[in-house]
This record gives sequence, C-alpha cells and structure tokens, in this order.
Amino acid sequence: MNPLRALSLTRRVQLALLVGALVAGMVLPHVVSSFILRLVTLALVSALFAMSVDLMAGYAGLVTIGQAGILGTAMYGVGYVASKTDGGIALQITVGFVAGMTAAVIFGLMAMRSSGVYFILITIAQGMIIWGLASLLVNITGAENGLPGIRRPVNIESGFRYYYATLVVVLICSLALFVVVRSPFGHALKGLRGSETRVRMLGHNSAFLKFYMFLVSGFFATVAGILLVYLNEFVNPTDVILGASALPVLMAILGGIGTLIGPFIGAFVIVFLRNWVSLRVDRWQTLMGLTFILVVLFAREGLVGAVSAWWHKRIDGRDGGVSSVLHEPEKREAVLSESG
Amino acid sequence: MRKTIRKWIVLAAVLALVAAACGDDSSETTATTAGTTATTAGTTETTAGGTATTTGGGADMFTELKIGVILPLTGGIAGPGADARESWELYFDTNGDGTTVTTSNGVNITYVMEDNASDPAVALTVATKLLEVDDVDIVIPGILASTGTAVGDALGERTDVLLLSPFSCNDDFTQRTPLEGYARPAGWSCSQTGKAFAQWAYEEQGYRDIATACTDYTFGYEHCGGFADAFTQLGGTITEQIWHPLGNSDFGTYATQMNELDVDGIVGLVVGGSAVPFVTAYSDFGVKNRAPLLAGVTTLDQSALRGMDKEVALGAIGHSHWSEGADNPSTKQFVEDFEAATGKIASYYAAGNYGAMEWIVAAVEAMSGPEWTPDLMLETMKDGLVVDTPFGQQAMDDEGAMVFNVYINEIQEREDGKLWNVPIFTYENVDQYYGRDRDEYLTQPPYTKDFQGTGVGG
Amino acid sequence: MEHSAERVVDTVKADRRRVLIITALVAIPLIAWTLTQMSLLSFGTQILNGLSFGAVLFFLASGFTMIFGLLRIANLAHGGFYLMGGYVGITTTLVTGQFWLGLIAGGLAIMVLGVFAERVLLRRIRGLVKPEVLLTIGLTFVIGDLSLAMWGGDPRTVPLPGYLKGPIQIGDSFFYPKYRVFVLGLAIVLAAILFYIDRRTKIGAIVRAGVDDRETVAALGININAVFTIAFMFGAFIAGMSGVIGAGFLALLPGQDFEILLFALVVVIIGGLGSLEGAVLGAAVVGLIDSFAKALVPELSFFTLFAPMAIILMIRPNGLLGKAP
Amino acid sequence: MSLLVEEGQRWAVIGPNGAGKTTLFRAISGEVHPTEGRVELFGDDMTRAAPYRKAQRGVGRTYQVTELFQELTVEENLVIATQAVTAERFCFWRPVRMAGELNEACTSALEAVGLTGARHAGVSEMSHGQQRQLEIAMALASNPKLLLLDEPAAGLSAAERKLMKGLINGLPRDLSIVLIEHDMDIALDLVDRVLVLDNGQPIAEGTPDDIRTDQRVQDVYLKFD
Repeated sequence: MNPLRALSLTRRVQLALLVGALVAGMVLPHVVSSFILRLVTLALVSALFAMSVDLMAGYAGLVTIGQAGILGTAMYGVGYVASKTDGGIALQITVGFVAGMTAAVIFGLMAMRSSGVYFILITIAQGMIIWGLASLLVNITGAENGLPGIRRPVNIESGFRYYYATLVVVLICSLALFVVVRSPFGHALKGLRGSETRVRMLGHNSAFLKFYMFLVSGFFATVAGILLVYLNEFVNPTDVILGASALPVLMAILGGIGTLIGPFIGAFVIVFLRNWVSLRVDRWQTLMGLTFILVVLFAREGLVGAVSAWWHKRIDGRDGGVSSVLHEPEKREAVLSESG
Repeated sequence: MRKTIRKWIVLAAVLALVAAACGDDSSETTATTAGTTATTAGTTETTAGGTATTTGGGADMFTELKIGVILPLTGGIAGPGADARESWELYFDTNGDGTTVTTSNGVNITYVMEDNASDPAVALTVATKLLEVDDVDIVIPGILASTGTAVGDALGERTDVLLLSPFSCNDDFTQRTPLEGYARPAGWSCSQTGKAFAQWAYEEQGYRDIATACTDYTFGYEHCGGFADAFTQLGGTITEQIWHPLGNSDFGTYATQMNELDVDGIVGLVVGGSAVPFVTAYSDFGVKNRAPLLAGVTTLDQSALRGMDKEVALGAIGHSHWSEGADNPSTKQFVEDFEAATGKIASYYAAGNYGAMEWIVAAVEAMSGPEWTPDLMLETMKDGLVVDTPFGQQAMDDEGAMVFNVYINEIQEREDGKLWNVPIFTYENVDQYYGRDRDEYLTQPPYTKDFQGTGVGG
Repeated sequence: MEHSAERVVDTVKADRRRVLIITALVAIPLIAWTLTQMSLLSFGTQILNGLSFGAVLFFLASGFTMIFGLLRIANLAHGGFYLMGGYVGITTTLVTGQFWLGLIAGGLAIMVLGVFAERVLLRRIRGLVKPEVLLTIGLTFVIGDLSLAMWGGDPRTVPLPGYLKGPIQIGDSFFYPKYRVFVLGLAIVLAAILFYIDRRTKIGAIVRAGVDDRETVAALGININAVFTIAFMFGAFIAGMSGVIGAGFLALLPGQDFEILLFALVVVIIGGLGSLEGAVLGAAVVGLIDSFAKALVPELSFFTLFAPMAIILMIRPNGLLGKAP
Repeated sequence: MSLLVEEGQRWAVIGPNGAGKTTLFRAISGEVHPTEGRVELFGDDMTRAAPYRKAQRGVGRTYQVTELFQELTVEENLVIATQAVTAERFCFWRPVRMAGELNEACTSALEAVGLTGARHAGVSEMSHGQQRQLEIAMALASNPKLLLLDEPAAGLSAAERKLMKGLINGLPRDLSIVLIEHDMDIALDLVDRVLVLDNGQPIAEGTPDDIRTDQRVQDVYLKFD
C-alpha cells in the first residue's frame, strides 16, 4: 500500500482514535473508581477472549459456542496449582497454559471435520463436556464450590497494577492478532469462510487448517483464561457454562464480526450492560436483549460496521476500501454455508 | 504521578496518627477532633475499603453502618432471591423509614442491594462495587454456596469488612478451615439439622433402615452426611445412597430406583428448581406408598411448595431450622408481616435475611465505642447474645455457627388451602456438632460422597 | 441426471442410518439390562421413563427442527418460546381451571409471538446466520426477563386435571404416573398428525419441497414467504404447547430457556436437522440414553447428553440422518 | 474411457450438455471418487486421494461457474491460492506483505493474466470477464503441472472470448492443459488433441483436424444444437 493512501483522512482519524484510546487507557486508573477499573479490566479480558472467538467465527466463518471450554480449562489449570498444591506463579501459569492448549488440541481434533451449523453444535457439546468435567471432578475442580485461594502475583496484586498488566498483555495479543489476520494463515481462514470446498480444491487440507485454527485461537483464549482467573481469583463451573461460551460470540457479532475492533467494542458494551447498567436497571436483561435486537435490525454488521458505513457515506466517500486500523477491509457479512 | 499521591497519603496518615496519639490525654473537646482525625487515619490505612466509622456530635458511639447485600435477582434462583429482597425491604419498612434503620443506641444502618445474576463471577464484581464505591462494612454474599465461596475467598484478606452469610452453610467455614471475619447469623451448617433429624427418625419413629437420595454436590454430601453419620452412630443402617446431579429435573429414573428399596424411609435433598419435580416424582411413582419422604430444608421450602401440587406434598416430613408454622411469637409475627407485605408465605430465604438483619441490629445495640470493627461485632455476636429471629431464639457459638431449634415439620394444608410446614417435633439448642464432642468430631474428614460417617459403607 | 443418481445413493445411506438408529433404540436398553441385574419390572419402567421423557423432547424438537428445516433458521429463542408458553399455559389453567385451554393458550400465545418474530424481525435478516443468532438470543433474554417480571422466579408447575394426577396402579406394587403416560400418548398423536401433514397433504409436499430446494418452490409460483410464516407459526405453536406439557413434569423456572434449548439441539443433532423422523428417533434415543445412564452410571449424568452428541458429530460430522453439506 | 495427457500436451474435451465432461474433471481433481476406473497423476495412482492432495501435487482447476472468494480482494484470493501448496500456509507470524515469495508469486500470476492493475480491487466489483481471468490466475498461482479449465470462456462476450483465447494460448508450453469447451471453434484452435464425449461415453478422439471432419461428432452436435 502506498504511503499516500496511508495518510488519507480515514487513516488519520483512525490513528487519532487509536492514540486517544491508548492515552485514555493509560490515564484511566487515575480518574475512575477502582470498581470501574475492575470492569474495564474485565472488559479487556473479555475483548481478548472475544477476539479469539472472532478469529474462528468472524474470519473463518466457523462459529464456536464452546470456547469457554478452553478458557475455563486454562483457569482450572492455574486454579488447581494455586489451590491444591504449593506451586508458585510460574508453575500456575505453565500448568494453566498447558491445560488450555491441551483443550484446544482436543477440541480441534474433534471439530476439524465439521462445518456450518454442525460446527456450532459440536463446539456446544465440547463446552458442555468441559462443564460436566468441572462439575464431576470434585477433587480437581472443587465442583460447585470452585477453587478458592487463587492469588495474583505479588507485584501486580492491586487492582490498579493488575489493570496495567492486563492492558499490556491484551495490547500485545491484539497486535499479534492484527498480524495473524493479515498473515497467509489468516488469509486461508478467510478462504474457509468463503468456501471450504474451494479452499480444498486449491490444495489446502481444510481439516488440518481448522485444527491449526483451534491452536492459534486457543492460544489467545488460554491467555484470556489466565488473565481472568487472576482477575477473579476464583474459578467455578459457571465460568464454562453455555452462556460463558455464547457471550464472546455475542460480543463479536454486536461489535462487528470479522473485525478485531468489533469484539473489543462489543466486549465493553456487554460487560458494562451486565455489570454496570444492571446495578441501575432491574430489567437489565430486557435491555440487553433489546440492544441485541436493535443492533441486528439497524446495524446488521455490528456497531463497527454501522459507524464505518456512516463514515464512508458522509465523510470520506472516496476512501472506500479501508475501514479501521484494527479492522479488516471487507465489509460484507459472510453468509455461513449450511447444510440441511 | 500515582506514587506522589501515595506519598502524600502516607504522609497524611502518619500525621493523623500522631495527632490521634496526642489527643488521647487531652480534654474532651480535643478528643472529638482526635476522634475524627483517627477516622481519617483509618481511611487512609485501607485506601480501598474505607470504614463506616464517623463520630458525629462528639458521642462515644459510631453512628453509621452500611450493609452490602448481594442477591440472585435474576438467573436460575431468582425465586429465592426475590423472597430475600422482599424480606430486606420488609425489615427496613417495618423498623425504619425504608432506607435507614436507627438502632436504640443511635446507629443508622443502611443497605445497598445488588444482583449477582446467580453467577459467582458477577458476584465478585458486585462485591468490588459494594466495597469500593459504596464503602460497605458488612457483606451478605448471596444465596448459592458458589457465590458465597467466591465472595468469601475474595474478602478473606480484608480485615475491615465483615462477611455474614445466612445461607452458605459449608461445614468447614466454621469448622476445620474457618474463614476469617465470617459468621452465619440466622444461618446454619449443612450437616447440622440432619443430626437432630437422625435422632428423631431413630428414637421417635423407630426407623432402622434408611436410604438417602441427595444432590450430588457439597451441600448434598454434607447434608446427607450429617444424617447418615448420626443415624449410624445411633445404631441404624444406611442401606443405599443415591446421588442425583445438581439441576436435574426428570426424576423418573431415580424414583424407579427408590421403588426397589426396602427401607423405613428415604432422606431426600434437592435444591432450587429440582424440588418440585423430585417431590412430584416421589409421589407419582408411588414411592410414597412404600417409604415416607424425609426431606431436608430446601426440598419442602415455601419457595418450592408454592409451585407444588397439593396431593403430592401433603403429609411429607421435612426437617429444618425454619418452620413457617412454628408456634413462636417471633415466627408468627414475621410470617404475618411478610404475608401482609407480599401475599406469600415466608420461605427459608426470606426468614434467613430478616433474621440476619435482626442479628446485626442486636449486635449493634449491644456494642459501644467510637469505632465499628468487624472483630468487635463478631465478638459481640458470639458473646452470649441471644436473638429473637423468625427462626425462634438463636445464639452463636465461638466459631460463628448457630445454635438453634430444629423442627421436624409435616406439610399441612392451612385453612386458606395453602401448604405449609408445621412442626410436629422440636429439638432445642442444636449446635453444629450436635451430640458429639467437638474435638473428636473434627478428627473426622469433612463429609464427601466417599465419607458419610464412620458407620456408613465399608 | 447424475444429480438424481447421487440422491439415490443418499437415500440408501439414509435408510442404512435409520436401521442403525432403530437398532440402537433396541440395543441400548438390552445392553443396559444385561449389564445390570435389573428386574424385569424396573427395566420396563426405565424404558417407559426414557420414552416419556423422550416424548417431551419430541415436542420440543419437532418445532425446532421444522423451523430449521424450512427456514434454515437455528431459532435460538426456542427455549424462550417454551418457557413463556408454559407460563401462559399455567396462568390460563389457573384462571379457567381447564388444562386443555391452558395447553392451547400457551401454544396460541407463542404462535402470535412467533409470527411477530418472523414477520417483523427475522424476515429482515433472512439468510444471515450470525445476525439471526444475535437476534434470537436477544429475544430469549427479553422473553426470559419479562417472564421473570411477570411470573416471578419460583419454580412453577401446571395444575393438572384430576384424571391426569397421581399414579396408575397395576397390581399391588406397580405404580406409574398417569401424566407421563398421557404425555407419551400425546406425543404419538402429534407425531401422527405431523407425519400425516408431511406425507399426505399438499402443504406437506410444499414444505418438503421447500426443505430440499427453496428456489424451485418459489419458481412454481408458490408464495414461499407465506409458507415460511405458516411453518414458523406452527413451530412456535408446538414450542409454546411443549412448555405447558413440560411444566407438568419438569417445572418452569428462570434460566430454563437455555437448558431447554440445549435439549432441543441435542435431539436434532442426533436425529439430523430438519427431519421429522429424525426428531422422533433423536428424542427416543436421547430419552433412553438419559434414563439408563442415570440408572447405570449416575456420576456420569453430566455427560450422558453431550458425550453421545460429540461422538456422533465426530464420526458423522453432519449428524446421523443429515445430508452432506 | 481413457484419457492420457502427456507432459506439455493440450487437450480439449468436448461434447453436448450432460455428456459427463465436468464429471470427468471432478474425478480427476478429486471432488468425486469414481466407482470404477483409475486416476493416475504424475505417475502415481491417486484415484481416491483427497482433492487437496491432488492440488498439492500440481493439479490446478477452474470452474464453469466462477468460484472465487467474492468478498475478498484480488490479492487475497491469490494469496489463498498461492500459499496452499507451500509451507507458508501455516505462517501466522508475519503479514502477507512481508512474505516476499508469496508476493512475487501473486505478482507473476497477475501478470500472466493481465490483471496487475486490479490487485487491490474487490472481486465482487470486477466484471465477469475479469473474474474469469482471475480464476485462471488462481489456478496458475499454485504453479500447477496440469491445468483443468472448465469452459473458461463461458458467459464472455465475443471480444472477451478472443482475449481469453489469447491468454490461454500464451500459457507456458510445459504446462499440460485439459480444456472443456462448448464452443468448438475456440477449443479446437487451442489444443493438440481432442476427446469427444456423449452421454458419458467417448465417441471420438484425435487431433483437432480429425475431429472437425468426424461424422459422428457432427451428428452429436447437430442432434442438440
């Protein structure tokens, strides 16, 4: 891409927004209460989780509703070491990481031959199996009582410091994802979304590609899991129920699926609806449901899609191809291919 | 920047402490100032938590106390959550102006209530909000054991907050691995009531062979374990233990299995939405005709009875520290008030929250001093305080667990046709080790699926 | 021409799978029986348990699978439909004292809701799967929350008429709940009606043709939108009715919408999406597996629904009766 | 029926609708597995090999009805095609733009079909003719040894057809090509050998000149046209 184009109005606005967001992220802890800071931390972790889901659901067009299984397994890995052994932070994170990636490998092997609506269904089953294990293996998971006694690393113990730690990790991961979706592998995923048969005809082993996708996506879900378990300092089967897997998908669709900024925005909206608006509005679930419905009806491509469409129409008609700094160019909603 | 702020805070704290120390031996007017300063020092010490203590008008008594209540107002157990909410509103309406209750010694108690959506992760976020934004002194951590555990764990290191839970009944919270700064006013230990129930079954009914059918998780293990352990110690036999999964709703399979048992009675425990289908299956499959249902607390609670068919539940035997039909003045009063306010017969969840509030008020009224601290309040509660709650008279043991009456209830039809629990036998002053020596008891492992008392199984 | 040849192969394969499933239906209980020393009586009772639970599942799944098969909408609000239908049914029964009225009212209320959802909301995003997911889940949240506001959070059951209450007694020792037998019977009636409509009526033919190839039906001059609406209405009607039926033995409470949705999903997966006989077979298989697994390996009951589903999807990525994509 | 394509040879498969031409392609490329008979590629029996394996061994293919990733750009389409046969497809740690080899392959494929200027255009915005060109570029991008072209000129205008004909003619001579074409004039001008199918059966085989004069072929075509 030539440098002139990179300096277009759209790009400049995007850059300004990005810098603005970064600055806001840096100074935030000094202006808001520690409760809001906790919510922002949670939103950041959720955003990372939602991006990991979006890599599959948005880029590859394979909607997973079982990703909390990977996230949760990583959480339980950390929790088990912290709660049941005297392992230090390094061991906790290592075990959490290995656990999460193991789940990703198994999920990948199970689901790599499925596509379309059946992919959704097998991932639901995967998530529910992890939930079943979490409820069944009392000695490892503590079942309903969960695993207490998880503590953050000493030097990032306070909510204030943990926020910065999360911010840094999520930023690095976002950057990594930014590269991933532009890499050859990222392109192959987009091909999967377009037509799996076609991708196969071009010489891709689509099953292996999907397996590989689980590893890459699972990596980010695992990181999110490790961040989440230290944020909550607790893990329990509710972390892996169906709803926990559905939320990141909703976040991605709400914000704008197939983009990286979309899940980010969606995560903030949903986290604040669930945890902040709910403090003020008794019927917050109705409000959340209505938000989903209205977004679908009036911003079919999610919030990011709507804003970007408005921008291109009103402000920058010429600069059609580029959307957002963290945002892939395509604007068309992919229609998931299904079978009957 | 942040560091500078911190430096200033520390500096201010040191200055304040010095000022406070100076004030100790000064005249009364200075003492007031000193008191205020000392409070500031307290705030700085726990920058995040804060404290309720403010000395107003120079009295030697703290004046404000704030309670943070976390309840499941949405999600799977929104029913009990609604009862709990209504009981808080009832207490503050009856004894105050709806938002504030003023104790006889002039302390204004207020409360903030938040929804945890029946989810421990949300409960944790809400707990942060209550502590950081609302600056509460006491946290009531919801109804589910999981939310209780999560919040309890998060507050474990906070010395400035008191955790009071009328519902999280895990034995070890007040036994082998007690939680710091924790008590369960108007609450109970999961295995506590079953011990008295076993005595009733063995001695009063002459039952010798009993089977259990409890929910397959900690509450079920401890509840059934309490019964099984005590029953076998008395000389009875536990012939079979069926465990059904949490949240199960089709009990056909288990009812069929129960039908094959040749026992004097079956001890059943289910929670939440499982209660109605469990009791219905027990009756409809004819298990009822072979062995009476001996149910635990949540199984025949009002929150379940309201949705239950009459014929199904009538005559079932339950046991609990709560009995809405009990002939106590305090129980009667509460049930009457609650029904007048909500049109519902009070459930165990309503009584628990109301009782917890009565405990808090009683403790505050027994306290004195310029500063409220969790330790002081806990000590006051444990120090021979006897409180008239909807459950009847209750006291707290040294470990923060309750000593109370256990009622053996029968489900009867009230004059207006509604079902309710009416006591047919009462065990008074049941403590959490009922009938056992504490030290000997604590050498046992906690009750799990594999350990249901020394006399059960192998 | 080659197309039709592939179809023949498909049909043969599907038949083979049907035989397999029916074999499984017989095999599961038999294996269960030989594995344990279950008495003949309790063995028979467990089969009845499995089938009657399966009957409720069939009510759930038939509406879901019909909507999916024809409209290709994975209607994730199905659980919400079930929940609210049940509540409406309970209230109607309480007010009128007529269980049957409650049953119909639950169905009708959801039918109205369904028409609204299809015509006003879903029609605007036809074919866009992800917006459909978001919209139907959003709808579930709204329905669930409004139900909580209106009916409270206590578990509720539908008051049954006297002749459906309590057990049937045979001899001295055999009891079985009348209501479970009734539900089983009702499911058989519903299945018969659905099969009749599907195989013998014109609308059934149109629907079947529509499932296979929507363009062709539209090309034949049939108002496909009207067909869609009718199918959605009918599916929603059954969903609402199944809420009332389910309330008779599972009890309704908040949060059950998603639980019920999972059940519906499992059944249609095992049976194959969009197929009526798949819903029948899937419901029976799931009911039986559930019933016997609870009896034989109670500690694994967390998996008895999802493990078979995962295994089936691993071996047959398109479900048992599903066609290749 | 047997079809033996030698290295660098160009074949045309012609025949009326429903003659089984596309099915033949599908069998060669692995989309369907023949119930009997064998598919041998580059000296190995690959009758039942998955399509991606055949593609990796060097089978490139275009479709009668354009099959492109409509919502992606030209470059993205090409990248997906190019990387498929290289280890690059597992590379997630650097953007495509920094992967020189991949970039070059795309550039040369675009040059070969004359689409260099449209590199960043969205596929859905391109004309039908350009899309057909891109299809061939995609097939070329993976550096195939055998190229299967299914009616490359279908739906094109007369001018575009001419362009397409030139394009195919200009493809490297060492590339083996099998071509399905309805339009005999195009087909016969481009190839060395011709196979005529009718109703799934071969009815004639030979050089373009043989075919032009073959009576059976004339009959078959007259019968349908």
